[in-house]
Amino acid sequence: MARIKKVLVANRGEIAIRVMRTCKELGLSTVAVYSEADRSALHTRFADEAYCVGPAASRESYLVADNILDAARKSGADAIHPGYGFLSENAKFVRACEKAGITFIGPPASAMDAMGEKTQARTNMIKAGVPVVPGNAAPFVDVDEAKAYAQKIGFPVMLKAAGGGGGKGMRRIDRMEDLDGAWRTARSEAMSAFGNDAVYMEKFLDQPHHVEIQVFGDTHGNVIHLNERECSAQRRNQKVVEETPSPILTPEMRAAMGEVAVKAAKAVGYVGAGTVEFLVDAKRNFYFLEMNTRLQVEHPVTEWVTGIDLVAWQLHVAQGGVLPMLEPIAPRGHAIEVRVYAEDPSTNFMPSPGTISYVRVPSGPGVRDDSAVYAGYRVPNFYDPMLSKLSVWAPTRMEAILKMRRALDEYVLTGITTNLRYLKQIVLHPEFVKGDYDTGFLPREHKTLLGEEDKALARVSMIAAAMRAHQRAEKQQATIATAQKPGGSSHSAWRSAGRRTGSWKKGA
Amino acid sequence: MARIKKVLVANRGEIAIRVMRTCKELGLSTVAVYSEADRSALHTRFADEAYCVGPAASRESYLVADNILDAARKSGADAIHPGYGFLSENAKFVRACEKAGITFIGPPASAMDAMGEKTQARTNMIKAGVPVVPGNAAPFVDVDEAKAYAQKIGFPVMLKAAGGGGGKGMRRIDRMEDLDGAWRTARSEAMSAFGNDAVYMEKFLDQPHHVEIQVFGDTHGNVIHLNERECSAQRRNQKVVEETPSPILTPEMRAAMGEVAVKAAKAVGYVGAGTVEFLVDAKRNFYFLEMNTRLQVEHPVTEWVTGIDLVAWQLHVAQGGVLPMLEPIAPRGHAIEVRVYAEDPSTNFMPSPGTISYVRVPSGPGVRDDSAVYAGYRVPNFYDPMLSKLSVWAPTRMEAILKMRRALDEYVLTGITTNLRYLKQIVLHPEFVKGDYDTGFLPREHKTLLGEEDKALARVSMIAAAMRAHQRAEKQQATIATAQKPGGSSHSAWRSAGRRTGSWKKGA
Amino acid sequence: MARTTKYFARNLAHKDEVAAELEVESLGQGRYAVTLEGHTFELESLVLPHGAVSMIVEGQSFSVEFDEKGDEVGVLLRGQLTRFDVADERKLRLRAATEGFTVEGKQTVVAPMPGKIVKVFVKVGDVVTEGQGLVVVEAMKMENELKSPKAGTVTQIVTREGATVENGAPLVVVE
Amino acid sequence: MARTTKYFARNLAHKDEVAAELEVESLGQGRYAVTLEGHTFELESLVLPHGAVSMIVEGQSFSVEFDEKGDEVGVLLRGQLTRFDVADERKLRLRAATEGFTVEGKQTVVAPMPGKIVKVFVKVGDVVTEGQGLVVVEAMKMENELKSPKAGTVTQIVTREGATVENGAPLVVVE
Repeated sequence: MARIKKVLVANRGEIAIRVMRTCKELGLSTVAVYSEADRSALHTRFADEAYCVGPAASRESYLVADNILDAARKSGADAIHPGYGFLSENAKFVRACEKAGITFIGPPASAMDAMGEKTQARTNMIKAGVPVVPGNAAPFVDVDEAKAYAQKIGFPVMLKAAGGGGGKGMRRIDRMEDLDGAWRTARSEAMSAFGNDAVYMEKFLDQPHHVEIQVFGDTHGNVIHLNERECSAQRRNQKVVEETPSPILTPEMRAAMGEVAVKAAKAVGYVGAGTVEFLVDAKRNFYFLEMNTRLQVEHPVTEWVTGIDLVAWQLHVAQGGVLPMLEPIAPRGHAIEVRVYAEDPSTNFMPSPGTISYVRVPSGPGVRDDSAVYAGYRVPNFYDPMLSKLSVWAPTRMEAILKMRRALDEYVLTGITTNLRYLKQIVLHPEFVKGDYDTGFLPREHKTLLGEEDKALARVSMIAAAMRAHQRAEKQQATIATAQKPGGSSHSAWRSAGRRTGSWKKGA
Repeated sequence: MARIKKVLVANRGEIAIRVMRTCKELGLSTVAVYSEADRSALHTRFADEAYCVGPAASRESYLVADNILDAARKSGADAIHPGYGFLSENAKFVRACEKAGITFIGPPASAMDAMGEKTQARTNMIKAGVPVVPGNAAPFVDVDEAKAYAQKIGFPVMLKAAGGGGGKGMRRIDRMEDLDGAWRTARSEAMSAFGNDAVYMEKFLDQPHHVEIQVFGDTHGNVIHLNERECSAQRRNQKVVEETPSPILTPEMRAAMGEVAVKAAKAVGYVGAGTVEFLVDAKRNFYFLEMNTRLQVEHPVTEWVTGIDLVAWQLHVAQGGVLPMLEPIAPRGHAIEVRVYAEDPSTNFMPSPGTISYVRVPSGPGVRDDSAVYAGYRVPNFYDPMLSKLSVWAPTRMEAILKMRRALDEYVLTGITTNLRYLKQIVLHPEFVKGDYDTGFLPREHKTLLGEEDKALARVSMIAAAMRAHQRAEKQQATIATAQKPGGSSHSAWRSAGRRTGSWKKGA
Repeated sequence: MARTTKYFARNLAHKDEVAAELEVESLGQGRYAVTLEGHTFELESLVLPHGAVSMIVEGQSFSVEFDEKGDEVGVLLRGQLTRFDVADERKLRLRAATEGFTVEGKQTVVAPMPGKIVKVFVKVGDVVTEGQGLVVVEAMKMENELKSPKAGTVTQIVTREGATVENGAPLVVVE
Repeated sequence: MARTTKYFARNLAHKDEVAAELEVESLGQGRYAVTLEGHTFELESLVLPHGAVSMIVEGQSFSVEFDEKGDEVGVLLRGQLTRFDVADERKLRLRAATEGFTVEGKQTVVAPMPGKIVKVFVKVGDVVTEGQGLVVVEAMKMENELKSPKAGTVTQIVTREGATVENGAPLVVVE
């Protein structure tokens, strides 16, 4: 395979930056694509080259394969890294890249086909002898079929997008009455996220653990696994905190799940970075959930404990290289990642786009920040509200938890509402600290996690608020004083200032 | 020993932040001290508590033991961490802490006495059977004695401060004519850095390597070494780039030097973190240079390859804990640190204090930034001009070099002159890449390291400069247009604007 | 203006609490004496370049970020955001005068964030129950169903499907 | 003001080079056409909140920081700082008019950074050689000896030991 020299990253925000960082280390030129809403985004400025691919809506820009390929041609890029989301699991796009003679950094289209459509993937896995969660074999034709199926397997059920994962187009349904609404929003969300509104249903396992295995394949038929990630801390069916090693896994379970994951990947001729997701029930049985045929958001924790740069491996494998190691690697120490979102946990995680007035990210020993924010950046309201992936490493899990607390305390990001405090509440919650938390953890403990007011801090805050009000008044006063001086300002300014002074005098 | 609950950090800037980070992880309260010039410094804001210890000059604030102890008493701190520099190697201060019933986080006063006065330390080491660099046995009484000694051992010689290390009060002298000037500036610098202007002389080894061994002792008589750091990249006798492992060390040499370092530390009853510095000549003979009885600036590279938090170990040992490991640990991968300074390499590294207008530090996989800067921060001109210690880790040395290049490219720090580009030139220089560079490297290659102008970038820069001039003119024009509108601004503003317009028209 | 001013501050998280009274005195050079419930705190403040304030209160060091909207001040301090309604006596009087304008019984559902209206489920005249879905706003790839805050009748719809709305824009009025 | 303006820019690192001529045309919405040596570059610029400019020139993306002092513009681009003297025709004419004021032969040694004068080695009337130490400035714990730029006589000393000086302050004049 030809040597890659210039990489177009068909994504935005922090993952685009993440991928470009490795490209730059390897001496590869980088090309960004950006929507009209992302002209000021950091990834647009971070790359060596940047091309606009359409209006703000992703369906008209980041999801338009032709526009991406146009930018690749214009820039002379010889490879495309899709990041995650957008076109990363779109087999048609992979074929279009092939046709255009551009290396797609990811699995072959055939592996995507086999895993991408979630109901088909389940069928393939059953064939390969991999245990799967009970559910239906093909997307529903209409809501009535979904209702009938739900009736059959019994509530609670999960309605899921057949076209892709990542929590998009996914709804838990507890009662028949809620099915209509969930059907509507899940399909519309699925369409906007994957360009495919097909949905299917799975039996909702009662508070399982979500544990996934990182796998890696090369074009020479080698597939290995790089241990697990525990991803059970989820809100709105989306991961918020991930860690490795999983506190519930024994070495035997790790070996068994790793073996199954490798089997699954091999069954579809997998090449590159992929993740096999499992649900683990209370009895520690594990079931195949889906395979994400791309780099995962939470890949940094795996990088921390293995010392591997997964993006560098992706590039290596995409150029026909043999995997740098062929045996499983024992994890070293412990890593935790949290996803910092522009959202308000107290209003059901409502997104909170807006302008960041100030940011200072934590650093120092064992802290990594993958973000694409800067002071003055306006977080657009068209895309995923993730601001940063903050990850830490320490020799032991408890030390990693304490380091994460420190890092979260240190994170200053103002101007918009974030979930920083909520994240801190999660990692310090006794259930998390104990290490045995399932996917029901965050919803169940929601109220506790919002956190009680620290009375002492609230008291100091009130003093600060009064001081601030006073400072403002002083400043106003100073302006007035200047205005009243001869030569200070114009007559009309003086007049309005005079009015204000009068009132203040009365108030004082 | 009593459990430490509150730590006063008797230092400023990035090292104060570094120490506080670990304290926060361990759940210890932190107390900052600050001079009047450091009210807005990050460490003052980072700590839980902050006390002013005097005016800007360190001799009147950070070096005044009584003021530091007063702050400790006021805050109820039960321990003091000195960082490096300032009072960190001051045995009197250690005794004063003892007397005040406050734990000093560092070696006992006796070990400091034995190593702190550099000529005494040399005598002690000779006694312990450690090889030392040829030099005199006691500080000079006057410049004539120095001249006579230089005559005896022959030029080049090094004039060095007896009171402390770190490149302060140190001058290389090649000719007798230069001795007077060097005597003057070295002593005055030594006085301001250590409160002690005694100097002594050593034979200047011809372009040796500077390799140091990190040692650690506990109160139970255990001393281990944590491998070496290669610190030969020096400008003005001060380290600029450090790495571990040293590219010139064989496992045998590492073991031999480690053994000597442990012997040296044991000879003086060492407790806590310390560094034994060696000069290594072209034949790979090594000589004891000095022992730094404190945490070293370049400690992060050791932390990267060992996974140890050295500050956490310092706190552990200070509370009577046994060293967590008693055997040497094999380094994992490779780490490099560069020191980002507010200085201009092209004018002999002239310091460049001033106000930082914008900063964005690099992050992502394998990058650590220890700094205390922020946008809007005014770097005061009273202290060391170091802005940040940037360190990286990668599995191999070459990958670490490429990662450092990426990180330096990513570092945005504007408003003041920095050595960022110079640092990049260093790590990409063939001699550095090859790995066999000695202390003569930076002075010898100075011109090359300043870097040639990239013509293509200069061309784009010129275009940018013209665009900027035009934008300014446009803005001015817009202001004028507003002023000319009815109700825009006052009459006099309009008049001066009119004048300007006239000129512009002529010019256009 | 007198150097000492009285302020009334109410923690907006405590709905039923009365406002606390604080007296602020300027001591010059960023120093203030603030009296709350009989205790006077001496504090020293430094306004940082980006608008935040470094505050040292009796040795304690705080970095404070403010989020101000009129008299509402959000104070972010060591990760905790507390919102206050702060007013001096003059402003309190002004408010008393305009209080009559607030309308009871009528509830306006507003956009909780900037976004796009992808669905409007109701029309004027519809009778709705509390919690019934009214509209769906899409922002940042998440769809959010806005529910009726009370049982009542839809009296006004001030948006339409496909519309782009700003934060706080009124969407549906239920009476 | 015409939409197209002519500028003259000189790279200050190249002492003997003549100024290049650039033509800048505003195309609106942050877009410009800049002509240099017969080639016209289309560029699109966006001023960022902290004053830097993101510039896309024929697909190439640059983050540019400017350091402006009068007509001198420092351009920091991908780690390289290049300083230019930029002027339009009007300014060039103005400069021609004031050029007579620059004095030849006289050299003023100025403080290269803010700091404290710890030593003055010379006095008025002293004859000095090129490279001879004149004063020592202490800044950031480093002492820096300032040397005479030429052989000559000290005609003026405008500082004293112990003085605190700002960046660029004149210290000693050698003629």
